[in-house]
Amino acid sequence: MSTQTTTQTLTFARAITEGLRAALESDDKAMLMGEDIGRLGGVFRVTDGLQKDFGEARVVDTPLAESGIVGTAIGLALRGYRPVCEIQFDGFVFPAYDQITTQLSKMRYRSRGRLEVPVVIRIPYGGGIGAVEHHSESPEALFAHTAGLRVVSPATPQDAYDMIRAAVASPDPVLFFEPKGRYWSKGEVTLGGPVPDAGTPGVLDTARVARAGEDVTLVAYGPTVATALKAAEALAAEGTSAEVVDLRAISPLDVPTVAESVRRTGRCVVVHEAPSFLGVGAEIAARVSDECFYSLEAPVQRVAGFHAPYPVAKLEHEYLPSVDRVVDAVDRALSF
Amino acid sequence: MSTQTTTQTLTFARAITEGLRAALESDDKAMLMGEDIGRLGGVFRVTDGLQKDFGEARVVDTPLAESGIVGTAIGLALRGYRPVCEIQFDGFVFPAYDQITTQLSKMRYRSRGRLEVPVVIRIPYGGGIGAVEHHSESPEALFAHTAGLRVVSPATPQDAYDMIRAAVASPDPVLFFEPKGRYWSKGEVTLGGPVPDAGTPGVLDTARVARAGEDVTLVAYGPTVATALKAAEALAAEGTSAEVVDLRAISPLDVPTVAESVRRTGRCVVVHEAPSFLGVGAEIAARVSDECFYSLEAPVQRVAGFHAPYPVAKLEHEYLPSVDRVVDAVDRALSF
Amino acid sequence: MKIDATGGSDVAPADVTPLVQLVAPDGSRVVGPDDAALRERVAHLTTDDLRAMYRDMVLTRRFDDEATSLQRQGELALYAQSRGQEAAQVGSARALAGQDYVFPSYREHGVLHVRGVDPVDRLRLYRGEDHGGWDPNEHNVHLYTLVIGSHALHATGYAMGIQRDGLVGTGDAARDAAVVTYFGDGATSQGDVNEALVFAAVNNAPVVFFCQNNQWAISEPTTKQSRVPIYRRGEGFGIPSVRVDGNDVLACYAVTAEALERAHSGGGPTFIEAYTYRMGAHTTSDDPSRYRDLAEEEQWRRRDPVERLEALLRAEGGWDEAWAAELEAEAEAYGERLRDGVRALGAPAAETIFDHVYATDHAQVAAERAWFREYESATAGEEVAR
Amino acid sequence: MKIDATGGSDVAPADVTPLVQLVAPDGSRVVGPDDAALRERVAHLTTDDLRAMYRDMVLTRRFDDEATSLQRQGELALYAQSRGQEAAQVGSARALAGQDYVFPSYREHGVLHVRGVDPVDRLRLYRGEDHGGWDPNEHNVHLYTLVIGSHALHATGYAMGIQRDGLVGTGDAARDAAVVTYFGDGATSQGDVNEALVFAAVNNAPVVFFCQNNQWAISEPTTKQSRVPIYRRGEGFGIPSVRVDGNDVLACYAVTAEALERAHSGGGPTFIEAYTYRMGAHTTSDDPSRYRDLAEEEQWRRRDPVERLEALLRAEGGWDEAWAAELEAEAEAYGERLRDGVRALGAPAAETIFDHVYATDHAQVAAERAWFREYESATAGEEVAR
Ligand SMILES: Cc1ncc(C[n+]2csc(CCOP(=O)(O)OP(=O)(O)O)c2C)c(N)n1
Ligand SMILES: Cc1ncc(C[n+]2csc(CCOP(=O)(O)OP(=O)(O)O)c2C)c(N)n1
Ligand SMILES: [Mg+2]
Ligand SMILES: [Mg+2]
Repeated sequence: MSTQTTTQTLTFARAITEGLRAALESDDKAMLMGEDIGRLGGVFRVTDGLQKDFGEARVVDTPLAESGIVGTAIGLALRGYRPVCEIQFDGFVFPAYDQITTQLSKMRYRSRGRLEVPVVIRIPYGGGIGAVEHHSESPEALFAHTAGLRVVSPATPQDAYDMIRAAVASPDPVLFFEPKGRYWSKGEVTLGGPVPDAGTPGVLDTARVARAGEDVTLVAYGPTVATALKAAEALAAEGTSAEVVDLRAISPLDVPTVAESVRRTGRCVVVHEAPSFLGVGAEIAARVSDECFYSLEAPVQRVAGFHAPYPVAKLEHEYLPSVDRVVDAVDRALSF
Repeated sequence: MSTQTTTQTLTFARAITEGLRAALESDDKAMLMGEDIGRLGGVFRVTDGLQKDFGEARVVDTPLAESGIVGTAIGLALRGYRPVCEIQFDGFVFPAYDQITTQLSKMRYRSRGRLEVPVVIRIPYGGGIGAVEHHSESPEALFAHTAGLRVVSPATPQDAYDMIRAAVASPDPVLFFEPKGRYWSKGEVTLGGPVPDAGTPGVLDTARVARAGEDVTLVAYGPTVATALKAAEALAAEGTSAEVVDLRAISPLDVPTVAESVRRTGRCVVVHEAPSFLGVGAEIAARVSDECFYSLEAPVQRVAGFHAPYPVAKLEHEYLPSVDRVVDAVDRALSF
Repeated sequence: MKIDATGGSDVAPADVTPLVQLVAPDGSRVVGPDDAALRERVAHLTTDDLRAMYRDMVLTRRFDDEATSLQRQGELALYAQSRGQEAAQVGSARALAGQDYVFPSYREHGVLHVRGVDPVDRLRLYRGEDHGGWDPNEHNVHLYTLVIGSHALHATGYAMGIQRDGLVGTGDAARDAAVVTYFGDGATSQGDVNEALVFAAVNNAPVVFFCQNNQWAISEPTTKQSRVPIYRRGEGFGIPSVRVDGNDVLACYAVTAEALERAHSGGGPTFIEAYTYRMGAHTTSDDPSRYRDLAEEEQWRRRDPVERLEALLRAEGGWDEAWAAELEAEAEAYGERLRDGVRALGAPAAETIFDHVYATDHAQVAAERAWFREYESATAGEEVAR
Repeated sequence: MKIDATGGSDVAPADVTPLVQLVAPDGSRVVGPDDAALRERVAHLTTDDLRAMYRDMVLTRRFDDEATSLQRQGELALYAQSRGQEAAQVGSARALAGQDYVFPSYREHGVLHVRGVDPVDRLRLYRGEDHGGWDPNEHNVHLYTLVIGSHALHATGYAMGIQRDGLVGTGDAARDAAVVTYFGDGATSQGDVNEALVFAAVNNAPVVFFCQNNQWAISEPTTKQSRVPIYRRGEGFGIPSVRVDGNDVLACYAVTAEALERAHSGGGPTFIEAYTYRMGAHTTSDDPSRYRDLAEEEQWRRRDPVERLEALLRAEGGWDEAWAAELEAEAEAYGERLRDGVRALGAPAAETIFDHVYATDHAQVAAERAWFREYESATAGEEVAR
């Protein structure tokens, strides 16, 4: 593999395509599996063109059965392959939940490290696209509670590219949550170069400070990083300086980066689309309350989805964390 | 139904049997479904004798397929039945996860209240019984995050009896987590009387102060209530007065009862067997840190399982929250 | 007569499994040596009955066309056409008794039409205004289910409930009840559909599994789901199974009637594969030109189910130009009502987000609702920083 | 010859499906008109081969007996016997090539014996000392899987990997590889097993589904899982399927050899139903007297697979008392080694709780491990308040 790099402006979706292409090129054991990912290129076209370039044995249109997809991917991984499974939409990962939770996550542990199942599961997730039921959910907490899985979610095209490559290279199973509402957002992406991480803590383990600030720490990941950044803009206009931490990884959580920030700012607001109750924000609030006990000037605020099924599209903008709601939460924190 | 009551000493398991019997007697739409629950009476004998008394149409030995059990239970509920499903062990609920998460929890919402699916799912859970893999897990957080489900776990024979009756009577789906390690513990149980709750917030909604105290609040549910009570004993011997709150319900969480206690004691330790990360303790720590911001004298401590698959039986006592670990956490909280 | 799956000489698929057919693509009756019993099941249908079926199919297709253009105009978020599958849907639905219950997938507009579900209500889901849209118990039609295959289990459980209600084999045709569930060829790969076959077979439940094999699951041809004809799946579970020409409304009616009679009388489940074609895109978001060729589409266009019924009516003197013109006018008016009705649908009130999560109080929902109410009233009219 | 499932006149089950049998319960060879090909597959087996199979079966049964008494003595947490299923397990496993891969369930002690997995290692799981116990790649035997049916998909995926490795249909018997996966009658109800059949069929994967129908899934008879013979399930997916007398080691060997030849040569999957009986309890925690009657147990005791092979050896002059005594002595020694080996197993170090959760560093695990280490050293030797 050449370590030459080039820089292009790409959509978020295309950055993943290029990351997958790089993985397929550099590792002939890498392969893609899923519903409609071949000729159609997936319903979001993320795998567009890859079957044509890498053939039907490496870019596989599977039967319509998510448990089957993940279960056979585990078998392929046991035989030395590195399958990347595409789940068509967030709400359709649940038929595979048993395979992910009882098999994929535990294979290494069960075998005392003798077996390795480097399976990546790509899940377009989150709302805001005006879709019907089951097409806008954020189930990341339902996976991150389970040990043995890595759970990540990129927020920028560059991270999408780097993280998917790192995920395919990772010896651990990775749940790769793609904020589908960001698929069409664009950014500069440096392509090529060595696979990030390659075993050492990197993009799959560490948070990124997306914007520096002093008065409050906004913690977000995936789709809400953009919301948090917009809120930070709005707050700046009001004279409040917000730091934005983009977690990137949900399991493991980069608590040191968050805690370091909160110790400086004294205030923390977590933003995610998934329901608040038992969501990632709960863990962050618990950890920050613990580790920043003496620096916190207000309780950690959570701006998140409600304890209701994802609503109809006509109401999703009332349900989703908005810039306004983030600003409101910051105001609450500041007025403590 | 007679409202006469009698009091007997029963094991925890038998209290559930009697609760199920009472439900089958008082509501001819109530029925039980599961693997081996008929002639065998279930692997824990909780349904012992019920098929004999109520017949094969009401106590149904199903095919070996959990998704099928819950999925057909939903259909039966749509037809007006009140099925109580037994999942044989905690680790085997996952094949039914899709039906529970995408169907059972959302049917009422999806139909704007026109459809009702009063399904109860009984899950013997938790460790400490020296079992093999998948037989000792605590997956409650993986259900409580999902709106539309009620998630509860009794800690005493009386609550087991009352709560199973309330669960069967509830118009909402209820995940009923039975601490299998407590099945053989005994207690006085008052049998009979009207169904508890019957729609009003009651045993399925409220926590119970299992022991009053002043210096620290121990929050537990299901199997760890006994641990917390033992720890309170040990602490009392050292001169520390611990209050023990038995949550009973995980969704909804009775935050007012916990917060009221912590506002008095200033310290809080949550104890559960499930892994700490994104566990119920995270939500409690977040809520307590928020609602008791000015009364907390130490960060909320969590005593819980580790971020690892449930280990081999030979190591489970190192993994499970012990009295010692609870006492240790209280010491930490007190020394803040 | 059982003939090969091509339904004529215009295509030559590898698959030449026999399928039940009563009307040929040219509109002539097919009379074979061993289908007397099935012919018997349609013998009582009068010209008026056939016209009623034709009307159902025409209005269903009109519904499709209107919904598709409503989607193009931004009035719907999405729409999944039933075009090409009208015979399968109308034929099977017309065989149902009122007390029978339907568990559809998401494309059974023809079934819902026959059952009388309000056309506007049928589009609430696709408008993003409702996750359901109608009262299932009003017409004994469950809501659309979007998680492929899950509802096959609900249907089976519902049928087990009918058994427990003692409404199978009563000998009273007005009381005996059954369930029909619809799903696609792709759905047969899901564990849930297979588990439904297990539960139905073991319980001898009164349920008909009606699989519309429309040749495609989005971009994947049926060969990606099975290497043998789909109807054989049912046989492996011990369920009587049949492949029917899904573009022949009478054959679909007949095999469904037979299956329902079996179910009603205590004979248990049946698996029907209706061999048909999805003439349109998977949904309005789809682009079939990426994965299938025009020649195939053209072949199936020549087997259009609506045209086949028209040909039958013409062949048997049931066609009447005045009647046809009236139907055309009715369809026009129907389309207009539908357009107006859909456009008139507002958005639900924001606070309904919190409604019907639970039947009873739930502290988390109550707290969030209270917060939301306060937040909404506090920010109402405020200059916001979006 | 294909005869009825009773395998003799001693039982009269409702199910009279033909099943493949090469040796009758009395030890005589069964010679039928249309099983020449199968007989051909065992024709090369010498007396020594038959004795080797007998030895496998005897040692497997000894393993069962020792493990059961170790459990009674508190040395194991649980144990699941293979008693009665030795012919199915040994016969099928003996047909495998070294490069073939096995995905067992949790009762395949006979298979693991044939594959050479260390007997003590095979009990680590049941002792609660390990979730696995052996290195799967050493003997090409995957770990036991306790979530019923999940491993059928792993097996299928593994077989798809073999295809991608180009190790199917090479024409070189030493290279062509395949997978055999074992599961029970109850497992056939699980969605995963059915999805495995879908994926295997569609991919034409080199995998053999070996279902031991031992008549029971804990307390539920097979009629609670299927209303037709289980082998028909495979047919519904387009997979060649066969029911074999699971108590006839030669028949099991022959049908598995045939299935493997199909898989190796690119012919794809096979579904085998081995019709047998779980002579013991489900596990040491079970009490079969609650759900099945002694008469049934007695009927099957008379079809004991070990006795059948003994009868064959005797009938054909392969039995030798000196050899039998030697084997008995070997089994004694084997049992003793097993007992000693199991008793010598310690507990793993507590901190191994944190090992192998991930391959690479994970902050949560690292933090908890560090806490645990500190806690353990702080409390070591302390008077504790348990
Ligand atoms: C569990 C699940 N996985 C994936 C999807 C996405 N999806 C929607 S329709 C469809 C294809 C369905 O094909 P088929 O069953 O043949 O029905 P058809 O659309 O052809 O009527 C897919 C993959 C889904 N809705 N549910
Ligand atoms: C998904 C799942 N559900 C339930 C169980 C509990 N269980 C263990 S063995 C068993 C019966 C299995 O029967 P069968 O498949 O016939 O295999 P056998 O034990 O007879 O060999 C059950 C229900 C399980 N292990 N996994
Ligand atoms: Mg289709
Ligand atoms: Mg069995």
